Parts: sequence; structure tokens; C-alpha cells
Amino acid sequence: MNLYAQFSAPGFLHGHSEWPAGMHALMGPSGSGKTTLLRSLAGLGSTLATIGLKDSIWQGPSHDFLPAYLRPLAYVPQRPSLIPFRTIGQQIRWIQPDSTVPLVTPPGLALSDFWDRLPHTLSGGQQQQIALVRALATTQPVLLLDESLSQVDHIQRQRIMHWLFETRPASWILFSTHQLSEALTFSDTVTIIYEGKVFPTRTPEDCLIHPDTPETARLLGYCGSFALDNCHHLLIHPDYLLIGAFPDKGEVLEADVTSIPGPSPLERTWRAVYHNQVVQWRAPHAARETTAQALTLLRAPIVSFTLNDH
Amino acid sequence: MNLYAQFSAPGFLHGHSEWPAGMHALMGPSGSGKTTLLRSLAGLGSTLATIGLKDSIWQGPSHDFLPAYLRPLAYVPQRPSLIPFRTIGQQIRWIQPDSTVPLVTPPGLALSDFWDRLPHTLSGGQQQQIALVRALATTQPVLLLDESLSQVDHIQRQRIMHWLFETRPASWILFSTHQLSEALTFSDTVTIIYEGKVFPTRTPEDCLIHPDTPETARLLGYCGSFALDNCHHLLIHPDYLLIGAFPDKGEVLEADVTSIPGPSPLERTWRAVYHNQVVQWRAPHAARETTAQALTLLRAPIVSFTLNDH
Amino acid sequence: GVLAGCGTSSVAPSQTPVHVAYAGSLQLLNNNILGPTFHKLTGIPFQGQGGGSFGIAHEIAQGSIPANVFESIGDAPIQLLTPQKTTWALAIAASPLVIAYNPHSPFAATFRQIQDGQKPFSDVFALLAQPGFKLGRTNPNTDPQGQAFVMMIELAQKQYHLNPQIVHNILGPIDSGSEIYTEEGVLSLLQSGGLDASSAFLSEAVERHLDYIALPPSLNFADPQDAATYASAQVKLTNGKVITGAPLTVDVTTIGRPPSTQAVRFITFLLSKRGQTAWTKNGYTVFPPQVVGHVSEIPSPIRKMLSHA
Amino acid sequence: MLRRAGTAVTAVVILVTVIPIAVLITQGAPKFGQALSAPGAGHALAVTVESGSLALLVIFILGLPTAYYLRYIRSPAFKRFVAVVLVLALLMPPLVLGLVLAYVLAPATASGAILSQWQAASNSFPALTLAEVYEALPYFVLTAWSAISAIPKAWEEDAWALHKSPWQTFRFVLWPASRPGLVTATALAWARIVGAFGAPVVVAYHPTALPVQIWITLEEAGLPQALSLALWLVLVGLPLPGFLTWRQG
Amino acid sequence: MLRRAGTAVTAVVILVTVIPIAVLITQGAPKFGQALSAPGAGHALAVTVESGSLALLVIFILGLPTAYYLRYIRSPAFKRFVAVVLVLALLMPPLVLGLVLAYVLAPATASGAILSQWQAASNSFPALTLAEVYEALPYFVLTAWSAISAIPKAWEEDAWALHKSPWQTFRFVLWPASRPGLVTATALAWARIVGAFGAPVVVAYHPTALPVQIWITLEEAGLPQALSLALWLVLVGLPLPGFLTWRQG
Ligand SMILES: [Mg+2]
Ligand SMILES: [Mg+2]
Ligand SMILES: [Mg+2]
Repeated sequence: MNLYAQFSAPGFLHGHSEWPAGMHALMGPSGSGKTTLLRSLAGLGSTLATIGLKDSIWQGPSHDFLPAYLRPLAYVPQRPSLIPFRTIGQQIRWIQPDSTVPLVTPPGLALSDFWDRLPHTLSGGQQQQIALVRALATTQPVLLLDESLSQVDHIQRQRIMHWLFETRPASWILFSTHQLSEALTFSDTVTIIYEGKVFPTRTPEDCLIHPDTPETARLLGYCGSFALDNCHHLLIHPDYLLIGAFPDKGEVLEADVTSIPGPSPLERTWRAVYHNQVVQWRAPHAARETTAQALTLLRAPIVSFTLNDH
Repeated sequence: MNLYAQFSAPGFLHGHSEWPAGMHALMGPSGSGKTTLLRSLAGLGSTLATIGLKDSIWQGPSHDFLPAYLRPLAYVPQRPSLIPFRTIGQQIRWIQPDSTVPLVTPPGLALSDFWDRLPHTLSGGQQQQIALVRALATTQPVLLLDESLSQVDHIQRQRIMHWLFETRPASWILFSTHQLSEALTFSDTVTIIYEGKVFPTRTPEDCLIHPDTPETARLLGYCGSFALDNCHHLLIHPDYLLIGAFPDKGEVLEADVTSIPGPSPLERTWRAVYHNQVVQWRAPHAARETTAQALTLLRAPIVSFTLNDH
Repeated sequence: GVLAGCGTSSVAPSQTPVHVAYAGSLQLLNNNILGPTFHKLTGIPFQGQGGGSFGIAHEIAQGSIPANVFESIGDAPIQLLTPQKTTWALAIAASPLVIAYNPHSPFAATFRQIQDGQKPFSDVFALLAQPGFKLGRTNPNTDPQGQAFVMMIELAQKQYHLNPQIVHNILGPIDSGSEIYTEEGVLSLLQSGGLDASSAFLSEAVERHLDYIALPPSLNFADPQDAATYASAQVKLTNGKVITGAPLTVDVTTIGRPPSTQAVRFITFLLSKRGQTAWTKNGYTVFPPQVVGHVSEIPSPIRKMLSHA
Repeated sequence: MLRRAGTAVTAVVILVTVIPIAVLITQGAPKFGQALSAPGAGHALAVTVESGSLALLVIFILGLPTAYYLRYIRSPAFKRFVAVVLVLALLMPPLVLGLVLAYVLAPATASGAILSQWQAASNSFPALTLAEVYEALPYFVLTAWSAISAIPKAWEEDAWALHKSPWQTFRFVLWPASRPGLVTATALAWARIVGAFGAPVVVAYHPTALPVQIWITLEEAGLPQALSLALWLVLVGLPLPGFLTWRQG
Repeated sequence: MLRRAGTAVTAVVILVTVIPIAVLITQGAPKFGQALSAPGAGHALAVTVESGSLALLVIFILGLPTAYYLRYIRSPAFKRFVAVVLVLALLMPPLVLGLVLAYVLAPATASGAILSQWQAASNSFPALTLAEVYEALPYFVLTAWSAISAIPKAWEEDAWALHKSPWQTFRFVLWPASRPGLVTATALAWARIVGAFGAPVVVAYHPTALPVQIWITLEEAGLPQALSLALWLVLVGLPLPGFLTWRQG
């Protein structure tokens, strides 16, 4: 069995999720309930949910509440969480007192540079990386990361996520993120949360192919839709389309496609008009043609909702 | 004259920068000094720097230190900064007591939903947005934003940055970010900071065309280089290249180009080999061809340093 | 090791101590002379406890002080303990009332002249009545000395035919006012320079090495032979009670019925020659013990000594 | 386990603390009504309330700015110096404080001379108030300082960087944040003030405040009357700290 | 401007606080050496140190778990109840506390009877220690509670969510975070203990602790000797809170 959670009224969250051993992304807009979910799992939230791992039930209506410190997990909150008056070394050694066991640390982080420093002397991103190291030092099987690299620079962030994904320092890694590519690249499954609703956990591919609602579709990078008829809409994803007609590559849509450079020097904004319906997206600046009469869709889910521009 | 800052030893930062009225991005790896710079400007940092706005000198070796609260600015720090025991409404009304003056708020934020709530009931991203609103309510000409939307979801973050860039609610907006596209899209100039060195402020275009060091090149998205001779290297940017030979579009490089899907379902990883030198990058999944014998570079700065893979 | 050495001795470590409660002014005499001497003579450890006479009496009545012997100034506090704790008392000594003065006061020179006899004694009252003179006395409501001082001024006015107004000029309101201090506080203020003069017992003045003006027997409330003179003065307390003048005797009694043997031993020691000498050496006048209350109830060892005396 | 031990110890503390209060109430209740009609008692109550309020005011005027000021002191040496001075003042037993104040108020000294010009230096309302201030001030400053310095510096900086002056920041951020600590400090100070006995009994027997009056009553009328008056003292003292701690919940 | 006013007021507070200390030192110094050789004085000093240490230990044993336990109480009603009980205890003037304790310890009561079985209920070392505990406990608990409840709950939760037990969290996070507040609480409690006079003078005249001995000395030998002994008291009391506050800087 798996790590699972079942939320019901009157809590803010509702829905049910289950995560097999692996690395799992949580996605959702700000305030949708990602932190609430992770805190519940950690034993710091509502006592209403039913939560358990394999055969052991951590909490539930007819079960005692297993306190946070007895759950086999480590949780890195979203806000700064290092102990302000302890040096980095002291905090890590506290978690893992046996100094003969080498610490599991992600690449690109010279722990020795920080060892004797107090948290407030570190940058926000450095503090977040140390908080991750400290959580890893628990060697618990479940690792919960709440936007825990949000202030780390892009290159190092990629490096750490990649390392987590490859080496799997914990059997279950759940991380929340606002970066789509991170969620899809470094996860076995993705759980989408929207306004308290926890959507079923699926593989990244599955998520992309079957977006449940307009909101989840937006989260997944879909930039608009073309109505085929009243209840069939073709979702457009900028990363799965080619400018021009390439029937061997996918479905060709006769649309009027134009582009202009910008908004950033790296990008080009595209605009496709199909039966008076407009979809806009951005793509890298370089393009073979900047206008076309057709669009080739490599993967275009047909859904029952429209994804109009706001 | 402009907003300017001059840093010198023994402070951590060194260098000199000047920002005309406008919106300016600060970029740099975690711990490079972005927060230190912004705090110095805000009057919360070292007294060693020389800082001023137009004709008024805020601090300098032969000048009194103008305290933070006398500088015409609002600063939103990186960490949560809402007052924990005051409701959102109280905090905003404190900053702007005249309730007849409408508040300047970015789109997509229903302030009334939060008005009577305490900060801890909000998600991290919501708190960050409120902190921005609170800073805007000061109506000061200088607005300093330190990664202040790092926990806001991508869509809303784009929306707010776009709104800031279009409406310019403050004459000077300086923001630090780890997102390259954000830095280049929503800024008049970009200031790069690396290990305490403040590089000259330049337009985003300029920055892209003249990366100063391997590190700044990486920050700007360059993914590798091909050596032309001992001291001339061609920098490769994934957003400025086309797969195949298109002499009318740019410089054609005879390279062996291959690709594989991944690492995320949205992406494809490309690999180009030129004279035994390898460069790798990622691009959207869709591609007309997945292999080629040439690469067309739309813009390829020739620099004196190499950008090898780590 | 905390309790060791607390009044016990090598003679009889297990002996029950005698617990003597006494008026605060009897502190030094009891603690430093009577107690140690008694212990040396009898092997009975001595425990002393001081406080305001009435306060101590109330506490004894309440049972919160485990006293065997009570030494009071005047017999009024002892009346509070009859008949539950005792039915008799012995007046055994008296300490003359004096006027202690501050040698650094602006009035000190005049005091010194009166002390040396260069000026007549009666001048002291005019001095006390001077505007701006800071006199300290104790509360007549709670302290026999405070009562005696008021009556002393009244008696002096009559004896020296002073202006009747002088009583008010010296004392102000009898039972309240800014002249009144605690027994502990009044001499401290005098010593610290806060007062020009203060009422005191001769014993206190001797112990603290104070400069003082001795009063004639007719005013010092220490001579039983002048009891009739003292009785001609009265003081009305705040609660309406009227106190008639009487010698400020040290009255002693045992506490508890029947009294403990240690208590009886201690009283007999007080009446012994060594005891009497100690009193005299410390500024007290000793006289043949006068019985207050039921003579028949006095334990026989004590009664025997009375008949010898 | 830890929690159960905590519950047990807390129960013991509450029990231990309640016993004397309960005894005071049961013993003081019978003569509670008459206690105030005894000569001097009503006046003593008024004196305590008046001098106590004034003393608390003085303590606020002196202690609050000091406690806040000390928050901004960076020099550890100066902080240590102030801490040790306050601890010395704290350690001064009230009776000794009274004796020392007797020196300070003596006309021979400058302070005493100045005070004498205007009113009697000892046994006067100012002397009583002064004694109360001295008994309570170190308790107030130490507790308030400790509470105020625990408030994160960042809260203030965040407000300054929003163009708010130190005074505005004080009112909106620092003051409410320090209120719980100040409530405790005020409760301690008020308790020291209304219970002040050692110093007033030496330098301010008159005007007689309640604690001294209780002692006088004890000597005059015995324990039951004294306990009734003591109950009055506790009840008179309670509203201020009671209200403050109650509001805080 | 604000800062200058703060400096001025702080200077006044330091001056006001230093005056009595200076007076005590100058007046107490001349007979400082002899003061301890007076009969009873040395013993009183030992009694104060011994009973005071024991009282402080009891206060730690009772007060620390209580202060921490109260941090976890959610019910505002219970918190208010405890706060008001502690404030009532705080308001009990020491002399009244002594009288009430005398009543509790009287052999007629259950507690007194039990205590008497083993040792004299009043005028004994346990009675002295008990009186000291009663004088200091509410000061300690209120100050410690106030300091401990100001520590962010998140610090603990973060540690629990790193698989650290409440006890481990207490030792590594909560204890060091509460130390500054506990130092203040300990300083206040220690000051109350070594200066305890009102309660001991009623229930524990013997064995005589220093404050009572000072009073006895005052009656026996007068002000200079008493002040010398008082200086001893202050010096004996200083090391503990002095060391604690010094370390903290
Ligand atoms: Mg968020
Ligand atoms: Mg969140
Ligand atoms: Mg930073």
C-alpha cells in the first residue's frame, strides 16, 4: 500500500489522494491548499483527514492522531524554518548526531562554507538549501517539500531537483511547486489542487493528456482552445505545436498564424486565428517562419470546456 | 540624475550602479548579494555604500545616513513581512489612511477576500501579494521588490509583473528574480550581481548580446559554447537557434545535431557536436526534425571565455 | 548542617529550647546577653523572637509563635493573653524614656548645652516646639513608648508650667501625623540624619551610642514610685480607648497553661542576681518584682524567689 | 508523558497558590465589611490607590522609554552594566531600601534638601510614592526590557522600509507586540507597589498606606481584623492586573 | 529626537537606581568587615544561601514545567483562570502571606499537623524555605510564562516535522529560546527569595535568614551595622542573577 490521504468536510480540503513510493509533484495556484495538504500529512494540520502510510494509519476518525514527531517523515515548510540561534552545523548535527555517517547533500552546495554560520547570515536561497539538507539528514522515508526551493537560483534549483529525482534520498518525496516544467520533469506523479479540491494523482503524461478543468489546463500550460462544436474543444499547448502544415507530425489545423517578437528578447508571441477564435502563446524567439496558414498539433486533447482568454 | 549606488570595500558588495526612472531587474545566483543591495538602498544595510536619488544623497562617506523611514521608498523583503497580529485591512489602512483614495492593486487579487483576515490564514503566495499591495499603498517613488513573488503561482505572477511594467505604479521599480524570462520581459534594465560584484546596468538586449563572464552568460540562458580558436568562443542560446541550415536567418554551423524526448513530457533535449565540442539544451517537445547536420545561430556572441558544461 | 549551631550546644543537644518572645527594644539584651548566659548556666538552648509588643501578643494568641516566655513593655499586651495563655505577669524592670537627638542637627548645640547642664532642662521643650523641628515618635495606638511620650509632654507642660499651646506645638495631632514612625524606623531616621530628635528608651540610646537628654524620674515613666504622677496623665487612642499613665515596665510571663519547665527556669533566671545585673548594665532600672494578676497561679519556683526578694 | 507530568505540576502549583488565597478569603471574609470602617483603614485604602497610581505613572514615564531604549543598545558592555545595576536594585531588600532612602531623604543630602523645601522629606506623600517607585521600578524595567527585546528587529525594519517613522512604527507594531510582556511587567510592578511595606514603613509611616495599616491593625486589633484588611488590599490591587491579563486571555 | 529622549530617560533611571546602591555601599562599607562577625550574622548568611538555593530549586521544579505547560493551553478560560490566580498570589503582601502561612502551618490545620510530625511547622528550616518559595513563585511563573509564550509556535512545529520528539525539541530549541526570559524570571525570583522578609519574619524568625537578621541588627545595633549587613545581602544575592545576565550580554 501507499501513502494516502482522504479529506472531507468541514475541512478546507476535500478529495482523496494516494502516492506510491516515488517522487510526486503538487501543483495549484497560490492559496489552493498545497501547504494545507502537506501540513496535514506532516501531522501539523487538521485532525479531520484520514492519513496513513502502508499499514499504519496516522490519523482518522476512529484512530488516534499520530503526532508529527512520530510520523516517519521530514517536512520543509515554505517559510524560512532554520532555527535562528543555532549554526547550520549545530542544526544538522542535531538531526544526524552520528558524524561518521556522511551527510546526504545535493550537488552544488558547499556545506562547509556555511557550517559555522548562523541562518541570518545566509541568503534566502541558501537557507532553503540548508533546510533541505537538514530534512534529508533525518533519513526518514517520507520527505515533504513545500515550495522549498522557491528562492534558489534556476541553475542550482534544476540541479537539486534532478539530483533528488535520480538518487531518491527518500522513498516518498512530495514537493509543491509553481513551475510547470519542474513539476512535470522531476515527478512520477502530479497532484493538482484547486480551491481545496484535491484531484486524483496521475502521471505527468496523463495529466497533460486529460486536463480535468479549465484551471488545471491553464496550470499545465495550455494556452487556449478552439471550439470544434458546442461541446468539443481542442486544447492548444505551445510545446506541442508546429508552425505550418506537417500532416505526418500531427493534426493540421487551417489557421491564420502570425507572430511578433517579444515581450522578452528571448521570446516571440504567436497568435493563431481559427474560425474567428484567437489563441495566443509564446515561444522562443528563433523561428523558421514568422507567419503561416496552418498549425500542426502534435497532441491536442479534445475536452468539454473552453479555455478562453481572461 | 538617477537612483545610484556605489559599493566599496570592506563591504560584501563592490561596484557601482545607476538606475534611471523605470523598472529594473536584479539577477544573480542565490547568495550573490541581491538582498544586500536592496537592503542597502532601503537604508537597512551597510553604512559604507554611497547611495542617493537625484540631487539628494541618502548616505555616503561625508554625508549623514538618511534612515530608512526618511527615504522615499517602499521595500518588500524576501521573507514574509506582514505584521502577524494585524489584519490585512488594518495594515493597508495604516500605510494609506485616507480611505477615499482608491488603493492601487494589481489585477487578479480580490483584496476584499482578505481584508479582515490575519496573515497566518493566507497562503505564502497570497501573503506576498498583500505585501506588494501594502508597499504600493505608500505611493513612494521607489519600490524595491526582493523576490517578492517567489511563492505566487506562475499565471498570477506574470499578470502582476505585466501590470507593474505597464502601469508603473512607482517611478523606480527594482526587483530581484531568479526567472530569466521575468527579468528580461518586465524590465528596462538588468543588473547582474555575482559573488558581490555588481555589474553595470544595461538593457536586457545589451545584456544578452554582451555577457560579461561565464556565470552571467549562464544566468542569461546561454547553454554552452563552441571554441572557434583559443580565445574566441561562440555562445549558444537555445532561444536563438534553428535546427538545420538557414543561411538567410543567421550563421550556419555545420554540427551534428540529435535530440531525444524529455526530461519532461513538454521538452526535448538537444545535443549538438561541433569539432568534438558538445552543447546540450532543451526546447519544446514539438520539432519538425529531430536530427540535423547543421545549426543556424540567429544571434551568437563571440566571447573570450568558454562555457563548458559542469 | 543547616540546623546545627542554631542555638543548640554541646551540653544537651537534644534539650527542648526555651522560646522567648520579646518587645523589639529588648532584642539586644535578650539575644546577646540573657540568652547566651541562660544557655551556659542551664544547658537549655535559647530562641528569641522580637517584634512590636502588641503584634507579638496577637501572634502568640493566634498560635503562630511557639513562645514559652513573653517579655512585654507594659502589661497591656499580656492582658490579651489572659486567661488562655497566662493569668499573671511580673513587672521586673523599666527603661527610662529619653529624648535622643541628632548630633548633626542644627539644634544639636542647644541639646548639648542642656545635656551638659549649661541650660536648664526645661528649655528642651521649647526647642521641640520650634517650627521646623523634626521630631520622631512612635505610634501611641500600637506602642507603649508612643503613649508614654505623649503623656510625658503633657506632664512636662504641667510640671514646668509651660504654655498649654506647647503640647500641640510639639506633638501636632496626637495619634496621627507626620511625626509618627515605626519603632524600627524612628531611630534609623535619626541616625541617617532625617530627624532632629526622637523618643527612645535609655537602653536603645545606650545600645546605639546615641546622644540623648535624660528625663527626670517624674517624666521618664520608669520609676514605680512615681506611678501616681504618671497616672495623672492620659492619652486617648484613635479607637476611643483612654490609656492612663503607668510605669513603662518590662513585664514577663510564661506562656501556656501549665507553663513548660524551661519557661519557669528562664523566669527564675531573670529574677536571679545574674539576670538582674544584665538588666542594669543595659540601661534598665530594676526594682523588686511587682505581680500583676493572679499570684496563686505563679509557678512555685518563681513564687519562692518573689518571697525571698 | 511529558504533558501528563506538566498537568500534574501545574495542578500542584495552582493548588499551592490557591491555598493562601483561600485562607485569606475565608479568614478575611467575616470582618470584611467592618474592616474599612476601622479608624485609618479607609484613609489608608485611598492613600494606597492614590500614591500607587502616581507611582505606577512615574514608573511608566521612567520605565517604558528605558525598556524601549535598551532594545536599541548594541554595546554589550553597556547592556551588561545596565543589567547589573538593575539586578543590584532588585536585590535591595525593601527594608534596606527604606533605610537607604532615609539617607537619601535626609535634609543633609541634596535630594532631601530640595524635597524639604517643598514638603517634609520623610513621612510625606512624596516619600511614600518614592518608596513605592523604588520598590517596583527594577521589576518593571527588567521584565519589560526582557519582553521588548524579544520582539524581532525585522518587524520594525519592515515598517521603516514602508516609509513609517519610528514613532508610527512604535504605535502600530512595537507597542501592540510588546503589550503581553508589558502586562506582565505592569502586574509585577503594581503588586510591588500596592504591597510595598519595607520601604514605606521606614520613610513613610504617614500617610499610611494599606500594607502599613495592615501591620498597625495587626498590632492593634489582631489577626482577624488584619486579614480582613489584607483582603481589601488584594481586592483593591486586583482590578488593574486582573483586567490587563484577562483581556489578553 | 525620540532617541535623545530615550537616552535622557534611561540616564535618569540609571541615576535614580544607582543612588541607593551607592548610598548602601558608602554607608555599609566602613563596618563591612565586622558585620559578619556579629553574633548570628554569619549563620544568617549561610541560612539565606542554603534555604534560598533550596527555595529556588523548588521554584524551578514547580515553576518551569508550569510555565512550559501553560504555553500549550489553548482554552482562554483556563489561561485566564491561571493568570488571575497568579496575579492574586502576586498581590498578596509578604506580611499577609506570612500571617496566612502561619495559619496554614498552625498545628491545628491538616498541613501543619503533617509537617509537625516531622519537624516544627513554623520557625523551622522548611518553614523558612516555604515562605521564600511563596514570596517568589508567582513572580517566577508569571515572568517565565510570559517569556515562553512569546516564542513562535512554528519553531517547535518545524522541529517536530523533522522527527524530533517534544523533549528533544525542548532541549535544542525551546529551552535556549526561552533562556533570556528565564534569566529575568530567575533574577526576579532570586531577588524575592534573598530579600524575603515579610513572610519569614512571621513563620520563620528562626532559623534567621539575612533579611530578618538585618532587622534584628537594626534593633540591636542601629543603622550603620544594619547597612553593612545589608551590603552583604546584596553581594551574596548578586552572583547568581549577575552571572546569568552577564552571560547574556
Ligand atoms: Mg504558494
Ligand atoms: Mg503554500
Ligand atoms: Mg536574497
